[in-house]
Amino acid sequence: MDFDFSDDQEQLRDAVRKWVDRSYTFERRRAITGAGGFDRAAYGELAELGLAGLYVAEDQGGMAMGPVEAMVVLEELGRGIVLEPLKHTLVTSGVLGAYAPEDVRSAWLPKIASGEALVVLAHQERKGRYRLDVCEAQATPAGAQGWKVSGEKSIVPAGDQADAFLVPAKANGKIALFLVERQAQGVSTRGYPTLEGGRAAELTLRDAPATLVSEEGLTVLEHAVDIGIACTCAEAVGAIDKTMQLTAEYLNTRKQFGVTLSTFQALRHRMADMKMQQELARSMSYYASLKLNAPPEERRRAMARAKYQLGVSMRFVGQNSVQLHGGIGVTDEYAGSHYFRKLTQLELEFGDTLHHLGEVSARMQDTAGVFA
Amino acid sequence: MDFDFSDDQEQLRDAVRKWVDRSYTFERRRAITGAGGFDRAAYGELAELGLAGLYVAEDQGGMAMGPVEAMVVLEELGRGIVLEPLKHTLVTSGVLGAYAPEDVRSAWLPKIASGEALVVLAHQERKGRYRLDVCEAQATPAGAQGWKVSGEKSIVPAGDQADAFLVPAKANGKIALFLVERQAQGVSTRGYPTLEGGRAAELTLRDAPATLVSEEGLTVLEHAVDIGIACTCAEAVGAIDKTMQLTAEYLNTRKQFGVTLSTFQALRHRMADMKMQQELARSMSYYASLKLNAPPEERRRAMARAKYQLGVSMRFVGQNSVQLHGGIGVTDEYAGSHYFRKLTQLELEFGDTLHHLGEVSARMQDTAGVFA
Amino acid sequence: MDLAFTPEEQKFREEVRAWVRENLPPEIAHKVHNALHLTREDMQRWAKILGKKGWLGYGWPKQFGGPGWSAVQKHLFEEETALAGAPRIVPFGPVMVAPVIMAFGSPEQQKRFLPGIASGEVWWSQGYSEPGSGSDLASVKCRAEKHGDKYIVNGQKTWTTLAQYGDWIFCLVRTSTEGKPQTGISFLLIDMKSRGVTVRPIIMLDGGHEVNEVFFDNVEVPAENLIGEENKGWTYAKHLLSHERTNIADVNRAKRELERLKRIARSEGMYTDTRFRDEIAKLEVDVVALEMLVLRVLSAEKSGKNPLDIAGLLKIKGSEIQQRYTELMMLAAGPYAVPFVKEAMEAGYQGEFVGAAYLAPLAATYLNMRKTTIYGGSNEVQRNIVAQVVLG
Amino acid sequence: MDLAFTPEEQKFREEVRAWVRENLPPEIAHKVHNALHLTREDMQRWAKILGKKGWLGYGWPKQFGGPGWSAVQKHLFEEETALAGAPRIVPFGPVMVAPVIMAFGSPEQQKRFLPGIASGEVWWSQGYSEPGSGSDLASVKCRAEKHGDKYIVNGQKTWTTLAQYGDWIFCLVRTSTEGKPQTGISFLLIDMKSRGVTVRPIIMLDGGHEVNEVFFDNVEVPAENLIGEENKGWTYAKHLLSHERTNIADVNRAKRELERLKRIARSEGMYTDTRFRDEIAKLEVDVVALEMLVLRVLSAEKSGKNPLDIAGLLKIKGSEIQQRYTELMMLAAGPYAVPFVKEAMEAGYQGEFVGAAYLAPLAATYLNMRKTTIYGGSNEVQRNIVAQVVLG
Repeated sequence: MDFDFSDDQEQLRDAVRKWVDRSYTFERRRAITGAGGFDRAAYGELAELGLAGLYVAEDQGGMAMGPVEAMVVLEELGRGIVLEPLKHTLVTSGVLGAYAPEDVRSAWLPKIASGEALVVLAHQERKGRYRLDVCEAQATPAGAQGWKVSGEKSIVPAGDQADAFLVPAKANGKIALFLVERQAQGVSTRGYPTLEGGRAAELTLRDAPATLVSEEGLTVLEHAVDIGIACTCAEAVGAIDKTMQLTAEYLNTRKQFGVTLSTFQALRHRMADMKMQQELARSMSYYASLKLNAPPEERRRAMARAKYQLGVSMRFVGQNSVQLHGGIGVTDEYAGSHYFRKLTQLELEFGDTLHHLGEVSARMQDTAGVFA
Repeated sequence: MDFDFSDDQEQLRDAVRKWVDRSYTFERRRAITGAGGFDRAAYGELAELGLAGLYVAEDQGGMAMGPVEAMVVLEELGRGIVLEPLKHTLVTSGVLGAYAPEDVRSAWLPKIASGEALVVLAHQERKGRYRLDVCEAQATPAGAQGWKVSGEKSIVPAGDQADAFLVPAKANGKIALFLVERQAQGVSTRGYPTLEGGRAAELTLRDAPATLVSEEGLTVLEHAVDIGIACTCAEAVGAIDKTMQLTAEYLNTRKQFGVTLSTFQALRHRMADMKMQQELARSMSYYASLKLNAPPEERRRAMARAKYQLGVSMRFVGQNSVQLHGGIGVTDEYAGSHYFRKLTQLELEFGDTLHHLGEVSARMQDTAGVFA
Repeated sequence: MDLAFTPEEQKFREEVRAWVRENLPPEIAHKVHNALHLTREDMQRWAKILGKKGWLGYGWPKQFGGPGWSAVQKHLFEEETALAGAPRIVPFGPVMVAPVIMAFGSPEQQKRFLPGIASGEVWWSQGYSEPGSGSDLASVKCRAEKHGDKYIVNGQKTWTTLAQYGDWIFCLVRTSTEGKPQTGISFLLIDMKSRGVTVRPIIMLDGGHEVNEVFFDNVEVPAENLIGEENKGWTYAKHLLSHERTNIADVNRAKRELERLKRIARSEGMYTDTRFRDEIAKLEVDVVALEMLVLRVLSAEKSGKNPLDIAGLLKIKGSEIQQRYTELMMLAAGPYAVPFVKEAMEAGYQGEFVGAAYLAPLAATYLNMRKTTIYGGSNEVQRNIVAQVVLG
Repeated sequence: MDLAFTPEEQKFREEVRAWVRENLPPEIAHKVHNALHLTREDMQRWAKILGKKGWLGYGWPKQFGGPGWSAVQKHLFEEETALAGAPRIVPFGPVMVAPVIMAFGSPEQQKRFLPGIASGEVWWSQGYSEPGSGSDLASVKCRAEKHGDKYIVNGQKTWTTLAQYGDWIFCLVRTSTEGKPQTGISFLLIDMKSRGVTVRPIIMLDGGHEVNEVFFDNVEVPAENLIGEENKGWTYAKHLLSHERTNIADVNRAKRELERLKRIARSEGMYTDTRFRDEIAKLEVDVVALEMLVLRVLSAEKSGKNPLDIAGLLKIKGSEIQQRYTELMMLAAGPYAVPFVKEAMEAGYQGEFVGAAYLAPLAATYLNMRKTTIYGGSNEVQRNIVAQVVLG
């Protein structure tokens, strides 16, 4: 039982933070949003730091790191509200490394680690909401080793910029997971901006050539989503930290009725309640990352608990930060409002708060606690 | 659309308030609790004021008043946290007057109006929780007009003191409503104190002779419970009003760190939030009473909305009042703690807050509003 | 005590309803029912339709050309227009500055300004807030110096809603720095086409342009545009703030939006989800309770008995409900609240939607509504006021 | 970073668990698991069993006869005893006054008082609060005047928990009225059998007798019972308040009670009710999050890196959770929370129950737990402290 970061982890954090502070300024971010919400150059810089290969084995060009390192990185990216979807790279590289056949791994993981290829998960369908077992896309065998996939996938992160997709589709009535390249025949995308200022796309597959990643599609998909949840929790912690910092600075600076806002007890108590949420959020983000390698049942239960708490915390801190800022808090000009948008979107990713409440409820056991 | 009370209603309020202030002192109440939680003399005084006959027709010795008058009376009894179950008299006299055959009405309503007979609803069974359609008690015909009822009814208000019970029981597989006298053969009760300091009892019927009140037992029972809900809302408003008054006085008197508590902004804002609940509660109590004569579907929907709001408000005001009082708030000595107990019990009567949330949810329509 | 409206009130409601059915352009109602962006033309078109009928100044007394309605009639008018999908009346002219002109303006000012407000021809803006003032209005710094028969105005206003369309602006300006801050404030009407007036947009967190900064650089304003006496502006402003209080709850819009929420939830398969449906059920109770609160205020105004001093509660609860229904709409969309396509939030968008057309504006509306607990006296300020009533 | 305890810590846990299984009287565990009333004998019996093992002062260093456990070991001990259904250790002796005696008492005082505390023979009470002091401890009025080798104590303490059983009481007394209120306070140990000490019960809102008023009427206290220096008592009291902070969250009890809540809900048919079950699910997340918070504090203490200044958060969240599980238990009982039969809340009650035995104490426990957000520094005071950390 130990929550200290190792020196290596602290160095990793410093490296990412430095990149954010120096290279991912608010102005650059604004320009990226204005240009569509995704910047390949910025993504390339993250890859240069080695981050795209964080979950990739060393012999495939990666850093072979674990969930705690991923958490450290995502906290910093959250603190800088970085738009480029590194967390989706961790999701896809994580499950490719764990479940894909050797030839798929060696074909894709080095390119992912180097940043040459961006591979994202494309699992959401219009009728699925947050359920992972809803899948209308169909896969049929084509030739010796190949498959063809048809279907529609929705809200795919950076979907019109990515190089390939991990796509669940039904093969013989059971969900399997496939890799589909964006440039392949029968693949079309329609990109658009997102709530946080980033980018997503609708993806249409018409007999698109596909490579089988795993026949146990649901198992892999659940694992993928759980990696996504742990990453999202960490990202949220970073965004919450910065939000708290901005809000405290504002209250200690801004004057009303001749005194700083931070002298009003009602506002001080609100900040205390926000601090509570900040610390609960951080605690449950640790919990999520430290449970990511647990057996599936335990892992899923932990992720539901964590995402529920983070959802509550994000909304509370985000909304109250805007409120405590008053008018300035609701302007585009002010950085804080972009943190609020980020937090709003993070709550909606990989299952929102009510969804995960349902998961926690469904997965309750007689006992409870960190170790139960 | 008019929420003013008539002069007659104001006079009624004054009369009840005077009785509470002069005759139902905190000391007398404490003595009644100590002696078991019910005082026939006190109940008799309420009857002398005409209140037991509030819903009884004039030709049967009553005042033939309506739900608004009942609300006025219950607000005042709530303000005085009166233990004697006048509201249950309104429940039973209300449905007897509306549904019972003429001979039952003329046999019982005059006695109810005069206070000679206390008749209470005994509908709750161990497995029923707040559901009205759960009924294991059985009725069988006995002789020309009579019936016999067997079963167990639970948490009957002043059950070992009442003179008769209105009892739902299944006759030919359908719930009917019967009147059973406490002194009849086969009737036994086991009394005990309640959370608020009043009295209730378990009721056992073994082939007890019974008079049929209505074959449409569920319809009548629903109406009875709705009268009970409207009364409970009004009672809660009275108790909330007094709680607010006590709390405001305390904050304006008690000093900490050299100043009165009412100078602390965080506590002031809490009081503002409590005031919100107070006014929402009063509004929805009005709504309940004014909808009590609406058609059943509309009436049930309104009662669910009202009891849900009152449940939220009671709990919020009660808990925060205790909190704002600090140590003194959790002592038996202090009157406020008995208001808290009263509010806690009222939330549990005729369906608690989650139960009524379920009712509101089940009864939602496309439109909504006071008139929808 | 009676919940029902009187037969006369019911008849009045029917008349309003029939008129609105005839006169509200369906394309405008469509936008309102779907939270699509309203253009200046939409707003002014509806204002002029109302103006022609004499209902734009629906709260005005008869002597100034208003309908002279009772509080209940005003409420019924608000309810019928809101439920039908009419845009909210832009309040700065008919609801805000007009009552001040009626109460404190000269006969000449009344004759000059009121007709343009009543007809919807002239667009007014409100110049109250300044950078650094926020909830503390008395700290107004924008100054007006008298030079002969003119005031020279210098300074800045901010959060000026829809000032990009404004013809005129009413301003609190500082005419004296002596005494308490409140005593040196005057109430001045300024033609926004005057030289030296600059309007700069403030983009909101939803990307919309709704508010502005307004700069005054040696703007010449004829002295005849001063309302009432110099340095008495604070009194007039307070009169304005105390005017038209029940509609701050905006309960009728809440009823309309609750219906929309149910439609969205049903379409997204969430209306039968116990958890989500419970959240709607809670909101439904909130809306009914707020409506009862509003009706109680109306009743008290009608009878003059037992006045209810609860404007603060109406503001707090009304704004919380506004935020909650927009939040629940967004949550009903779930993952489909993530796409954020500005063009798809405009009526007449011809492109493809993500998921469904009605989903397009939900997140933006949620973001936009965060303002409601901040403006018009933040909810924290309102709690101060409520506590003052309870505790002294 | 690692969530798991080390093998050594695990082994330690197993040892404690085995010992508790052997030594905790099942009839006492039964009462704890069912929230039945614990008698003085129950509490003292368990204290003496712990005392014999040397674990009553489980937080004590070895030099004073304690086990010298690490923060993690203390936590594991608390967890194992709580989950097994052991009563909470009455803290006034071993957890509160003992550390003060160790830190500031003379060797003679240590020799005289610590053994009786360690063994559980001597029952201590805490004399801090006074009528009118509440959260403002520095306003202590109870005065001690030095006359030769004695102090003469006059005044009153209140909210004195379980003082009806007390052998000794440690008091903050005023020995000087000069300077700041804090500077004239001394820390005095008083034999409760002294002449002039009167204990008067305060009955709580649940009808229970848990706290008392303690009156001092010319009580003679030997000067050797003064801890440390005269007028320095405030320093010692603050030391005490800062001691033993993680267990203020009482997360291990919360885990046990969450299990009980689930059993009650299941028995009452509410565990499959979506609405009610959701409330349990929310509480489950709260408990896990609180446990993580506690573990983070322990980790920080263990490594000495990145200390976490969040005692206020632990108190606030811990007490809110306590209140919530007792509330949910009561709500699980629903109508069966209304019967309020004091005798049925005692172990060994032979009469009939209403509904079921486990329902009998639920309402009383709910009422009783309202105290947790008030005592030990009210949650409002805690929020002041937390805000100070965040905002300065």
